[in-house]
Amino acid sequence: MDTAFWIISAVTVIGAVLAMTLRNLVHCVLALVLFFFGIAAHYFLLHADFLGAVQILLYVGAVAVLILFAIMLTRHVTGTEGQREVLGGKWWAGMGTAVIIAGLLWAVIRRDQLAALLPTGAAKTSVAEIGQVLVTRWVVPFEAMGVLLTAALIGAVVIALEEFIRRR
Amino acid sequence: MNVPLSYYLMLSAFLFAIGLCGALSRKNAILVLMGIEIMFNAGILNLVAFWRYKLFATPSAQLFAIFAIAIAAAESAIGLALVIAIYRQYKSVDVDEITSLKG
Amino acid sequence: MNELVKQQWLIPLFPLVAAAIQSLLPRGQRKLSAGLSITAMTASCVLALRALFATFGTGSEHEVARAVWNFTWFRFGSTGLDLGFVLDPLTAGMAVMVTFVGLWIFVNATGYMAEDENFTRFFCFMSLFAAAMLGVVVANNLLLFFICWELVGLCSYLLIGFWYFKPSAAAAMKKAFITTRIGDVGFFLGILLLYWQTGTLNLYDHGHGALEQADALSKLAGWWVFSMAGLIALLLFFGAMGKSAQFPLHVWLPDAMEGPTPVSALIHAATMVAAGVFMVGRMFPLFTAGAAEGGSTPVLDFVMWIGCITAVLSATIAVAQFDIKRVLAYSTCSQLGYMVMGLGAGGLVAGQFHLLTHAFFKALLFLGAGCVIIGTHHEQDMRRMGGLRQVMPITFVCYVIGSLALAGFPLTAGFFSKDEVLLVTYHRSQWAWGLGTFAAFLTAFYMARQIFMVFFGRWRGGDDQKEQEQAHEGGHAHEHHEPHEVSWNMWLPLVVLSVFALFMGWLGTPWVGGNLFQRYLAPEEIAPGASSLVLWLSIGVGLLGIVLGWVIYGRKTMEHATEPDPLATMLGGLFTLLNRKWYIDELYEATIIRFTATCGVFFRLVDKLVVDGILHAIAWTAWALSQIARWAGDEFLINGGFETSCESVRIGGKAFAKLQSGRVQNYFRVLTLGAAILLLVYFFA
Amino acid sequence: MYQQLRSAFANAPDGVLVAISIAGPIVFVLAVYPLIFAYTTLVERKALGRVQNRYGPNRVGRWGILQPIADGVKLLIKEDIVPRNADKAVHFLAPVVAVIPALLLFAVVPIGPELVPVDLNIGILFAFAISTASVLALFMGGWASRNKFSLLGAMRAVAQVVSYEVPMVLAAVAVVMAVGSLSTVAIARAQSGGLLNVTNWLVFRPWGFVGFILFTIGAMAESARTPFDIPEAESEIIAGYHTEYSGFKFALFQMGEYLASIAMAGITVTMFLGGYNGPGSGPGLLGGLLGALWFFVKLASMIALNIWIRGTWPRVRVDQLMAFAWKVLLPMSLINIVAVALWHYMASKPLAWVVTAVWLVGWFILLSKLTASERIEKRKYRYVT
Repeated sequence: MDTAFWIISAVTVIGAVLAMTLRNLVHCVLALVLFFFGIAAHYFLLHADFLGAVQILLYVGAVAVLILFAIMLTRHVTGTEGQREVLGGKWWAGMGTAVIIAGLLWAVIRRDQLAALLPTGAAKTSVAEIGQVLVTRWVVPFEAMGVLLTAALIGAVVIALEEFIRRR
Repeated sequence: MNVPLSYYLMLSAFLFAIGLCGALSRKNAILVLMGIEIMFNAGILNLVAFWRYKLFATPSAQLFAIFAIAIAAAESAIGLALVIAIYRQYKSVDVDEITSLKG
Repeated sequence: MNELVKQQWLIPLFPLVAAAIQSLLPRGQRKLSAGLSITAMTASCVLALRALFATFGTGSEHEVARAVWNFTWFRFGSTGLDLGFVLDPLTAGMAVMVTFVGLWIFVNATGYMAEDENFTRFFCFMSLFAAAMLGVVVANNLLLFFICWELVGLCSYLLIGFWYFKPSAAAAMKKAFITTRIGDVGFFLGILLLYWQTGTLNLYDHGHGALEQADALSKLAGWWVFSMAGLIALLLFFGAMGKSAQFPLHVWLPDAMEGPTPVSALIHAATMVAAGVFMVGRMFPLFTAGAAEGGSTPVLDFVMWIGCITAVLSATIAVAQFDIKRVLAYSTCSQLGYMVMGLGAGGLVAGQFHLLTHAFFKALLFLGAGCVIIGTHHEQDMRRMGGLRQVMPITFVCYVIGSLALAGFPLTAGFFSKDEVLLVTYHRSQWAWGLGTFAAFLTAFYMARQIFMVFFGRWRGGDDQKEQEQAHEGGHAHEHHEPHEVSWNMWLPLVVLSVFALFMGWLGTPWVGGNLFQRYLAPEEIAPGASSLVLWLSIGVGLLGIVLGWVIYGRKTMEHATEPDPLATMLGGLFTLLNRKWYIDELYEATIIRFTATCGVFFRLVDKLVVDGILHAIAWTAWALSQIARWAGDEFLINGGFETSCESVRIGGKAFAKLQSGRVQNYFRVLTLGAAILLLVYFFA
Repeated sequence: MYQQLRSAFANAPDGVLVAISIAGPIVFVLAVYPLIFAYTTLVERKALGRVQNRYGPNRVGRWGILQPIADGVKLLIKEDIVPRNADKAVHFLAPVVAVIPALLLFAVVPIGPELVPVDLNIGILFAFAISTASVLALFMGGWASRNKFSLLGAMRAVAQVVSYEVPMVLAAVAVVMAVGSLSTVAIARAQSGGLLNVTNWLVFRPWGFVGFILFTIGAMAESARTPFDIPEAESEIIAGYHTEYSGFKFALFQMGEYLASIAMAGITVTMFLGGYNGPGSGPGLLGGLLGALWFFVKLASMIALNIWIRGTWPRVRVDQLMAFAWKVLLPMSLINIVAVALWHYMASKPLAWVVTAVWLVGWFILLSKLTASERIEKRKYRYVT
């Protein structure tokens, strides 16, 4: 079973690295999709089936497509950056910060005794249970989430449509 | 399935760093957003791992993940809409060129 | 009564709900929205009356009956935050006053705002205003108190700036908001200190409430001459100074005139300024804690003198104003000074009683002024009025009654309450009493001046050049400028209120059954021994003021709007000084700019330290030190370092702006570094 | 039936059992459904031929029975052309990505009592998640071939699929609410019983019927079949995203599409048409076989319905397409969910039947009034009388 973990992790990491390093934007998105699938696979591995399905449905089905649309609407269709520099100014600073963060997290995790924890028994949470708590104990956050999503939807439409509205 | 929790934490820390790296150093705004998405996912992976290793009260732990995913979705929608609007304005999505807010 | 207190929250609820509904109403729904406000107010009034009757006769000989109802709002960890409501004579009386006066103000507003296109928005704000004030009244918890308190401030902000398209109104709204906010800082600090000391924010909680621990607090050492209780009381009083416009912070109140007149009435009579005085009354145990029987405490003296200064200062200013509403505004200031002075002199009853009576006749006066303004087609300058006696008789009569009450004419409401205040003060400090009496004289004088300028003589409205031109271009503009009596829904409230302005005083006179009001509100308080000197002197100065007013303004009324005020010819420079309000605003201009300037330098130091390493930092520090030295030395003393400070603000702002490079990733990077630092802390902690 | 199968292999060693239990479903899915796909193409061509008043393929074998094989061989040996400046890798990956999700979909379709490749407790959700992934294939194909028409087709396809996903999922939500489980097996089981195992099919409830229609339309649009085949509208954009594909890659694309639509049909059957339930179906070997029979009969009828519609209906315009999705299907599906709630909370089912029916019909009429476009009056000819 460890092997499953290692394989999936390898896929996920490769997807992430490619998504962040490739020159061609569309390739980046495809790599990102790979990464999303990897994460979903991890969820399945962790017995969180529902989350895995949601992950695919939402990220692959929605977010990735959204990003693709954004690329199509903003870049030259081939999605290549041309010969232009892909790295922004002060990129070394970014890399440095990332490395520092990674090292610190690593150190913290290494030190934490919780980290040695091994899975005990099966943590099963049926969809029904999730639904239960969602509409009983967490109903207020749930509603707030609904409001947030609606607001985001309307906001996105308004922002993106601004120009057409002006044209009318 | 008997990998210790630390593996998952390490993995998500690593992914987080990768996303951060990209978000901080890439030039294209869309890629920055993608990096942020990666960071989001790394965090959510942590939550699920905690749930699996029974550090949270089940099943509420999964709800954290669900809420986080929903927020990430909203964030990406707004972010991309903004990118498109910015592109209309500047004819560019290069985060180094969009500096008209400089004091 | 213990059951009734559980329904106290209903009193603010009705206006709140009304406001909520009105905020959703379309603009056209004028009748509906006005109806909503008035209905809600009536409902709250009925509830308040029920509470009032419930409190009658429940108190014992030496203590008032008080029912409280606290519940936990939310709790984090072991400690939680409570909210609570209280029902005691103070609350009940205030609630009835606010709802009743507010009700009639609403009725009048329907007429005043009749042709405003934001009618519904206006009533939405008004209802919210009333709801917030009622919340303040029924709160038994400093947190709830503070929330409603700030809501009151917000609503006043919204309403003063209701005609925000007028730059003056916009400025006034900001001024009111910021000025009161300054006071609220003190208030908030007081709350924090209280919570820190007592661990609770409930005022009364069966022995564990904050006020019930006042004596214990007074044992603790506070700061300077103040005990801990005194210190807290002092900080809280700053809030009151802001809200009810006491001397250093009184500047916002006259500018609040920019709002529609019903708003002024509401602010000046029932809600906003009353909140401050009510707060002092509510927190009275803290103020008196540690005082000997009938004795005083440092903070009480402070309060008294602040009130005294305000009373006299603003009374003098009121003498020299021409805007009909400004005169009333400054008179409000000085009356508030009276209340605070009475409270400071240890007379809870006196202060609250004057608050109640004043609410009635000041609301009456403002509504009357509103009627005059409407009747004369939005004319506010008293010099361009006059002779309204014939054209608007009802308004005239009511207005005169209000003025008499305010001037403390014998046997009117104002007479009794003011007399009581003076009496209490007399027993505490002769000086303050003398000044108060002088203020009373001024009050009578400027009210007489106003009456004679507005209602007597000939109608001077048409004199102005501008108006003539209007008359020429607008065809029917001429008769349009003739004053006329206002509609019934505007004068009805005047009549009702004037009845109270006449007879309400009898509640609080020692002649009828030994001061019912005191026995009701605070039986434990020892009534000040009556003094014929005080009584006759206050009557005398009142009459004297009226007579003097008649001599100067009444005998020979102004003929032309342009001709100078007779008093100005008499006093000359002093008059302009008063007219310019002692130049207090200008003073603040200078000081506040200086303050911001120092802030600018400070910020520049900070961010330079952050941005360009130690080396620059040292240099800047040296420079800034030299700057500060320069102020402290010559410029601060000599020419106030005015332009240098402005200059330094500019430089500071520039340096500060460098932080904002406009590059997203820079911000992101800094963010991440912060996270890294946090991680480090976590790692090594 | 599962028990019978178990007992049949009772004396086999465990390793073999495990191997069979793993390999069996895979082999089944990989063998049966592609076959169905192959003959669907044949049937479709013949049926369309009839509709268009001509014979379909009738040369290869009797009634052209071997036509699919011939097609397969032909496409296999055909030259595979890749445009010069196409994005090679993606261009190659796209068809593969197109087929895999379609095949995965079948994993959760129960074909008989206890006969399902995988019994996921989130079956329906899994199906939707996988089906969304097919969007990427279309996009990859269209984008990689560096061809305006391909890209246009791809974008159209993506937009269409994404927007028809919503009413589809919501229509499914109605069923999930009623049954109280996401598992396809549970859903199928919930529809057994009743008169002849028929009356409990969800399609026989008002909301079930509406959901069935919504879902069918959504499925049709999602697998880009006429009348929703905007993405490959020959008249406008040559062949959409697979313009630049030839040979076996093209075949894979076709296969992906058909498999997807077949799988959607299977899920429709499972959710609304009672799955394997029918007269005589139930536990036991015979019942199981009957159930499987019923399932495939229903599947065939759904495919026939698809073909029929394709042969009959004209293609809709893009704006009509979107408007239909957002202005009609989406509100209707939301209303449908409310109907399910009503149904759930009303004790007497006949009453609930009437109430929900009234509710849905009323809303439908209202919606059609609201979203009715201006009616097109008869064209006037100026010169012809």
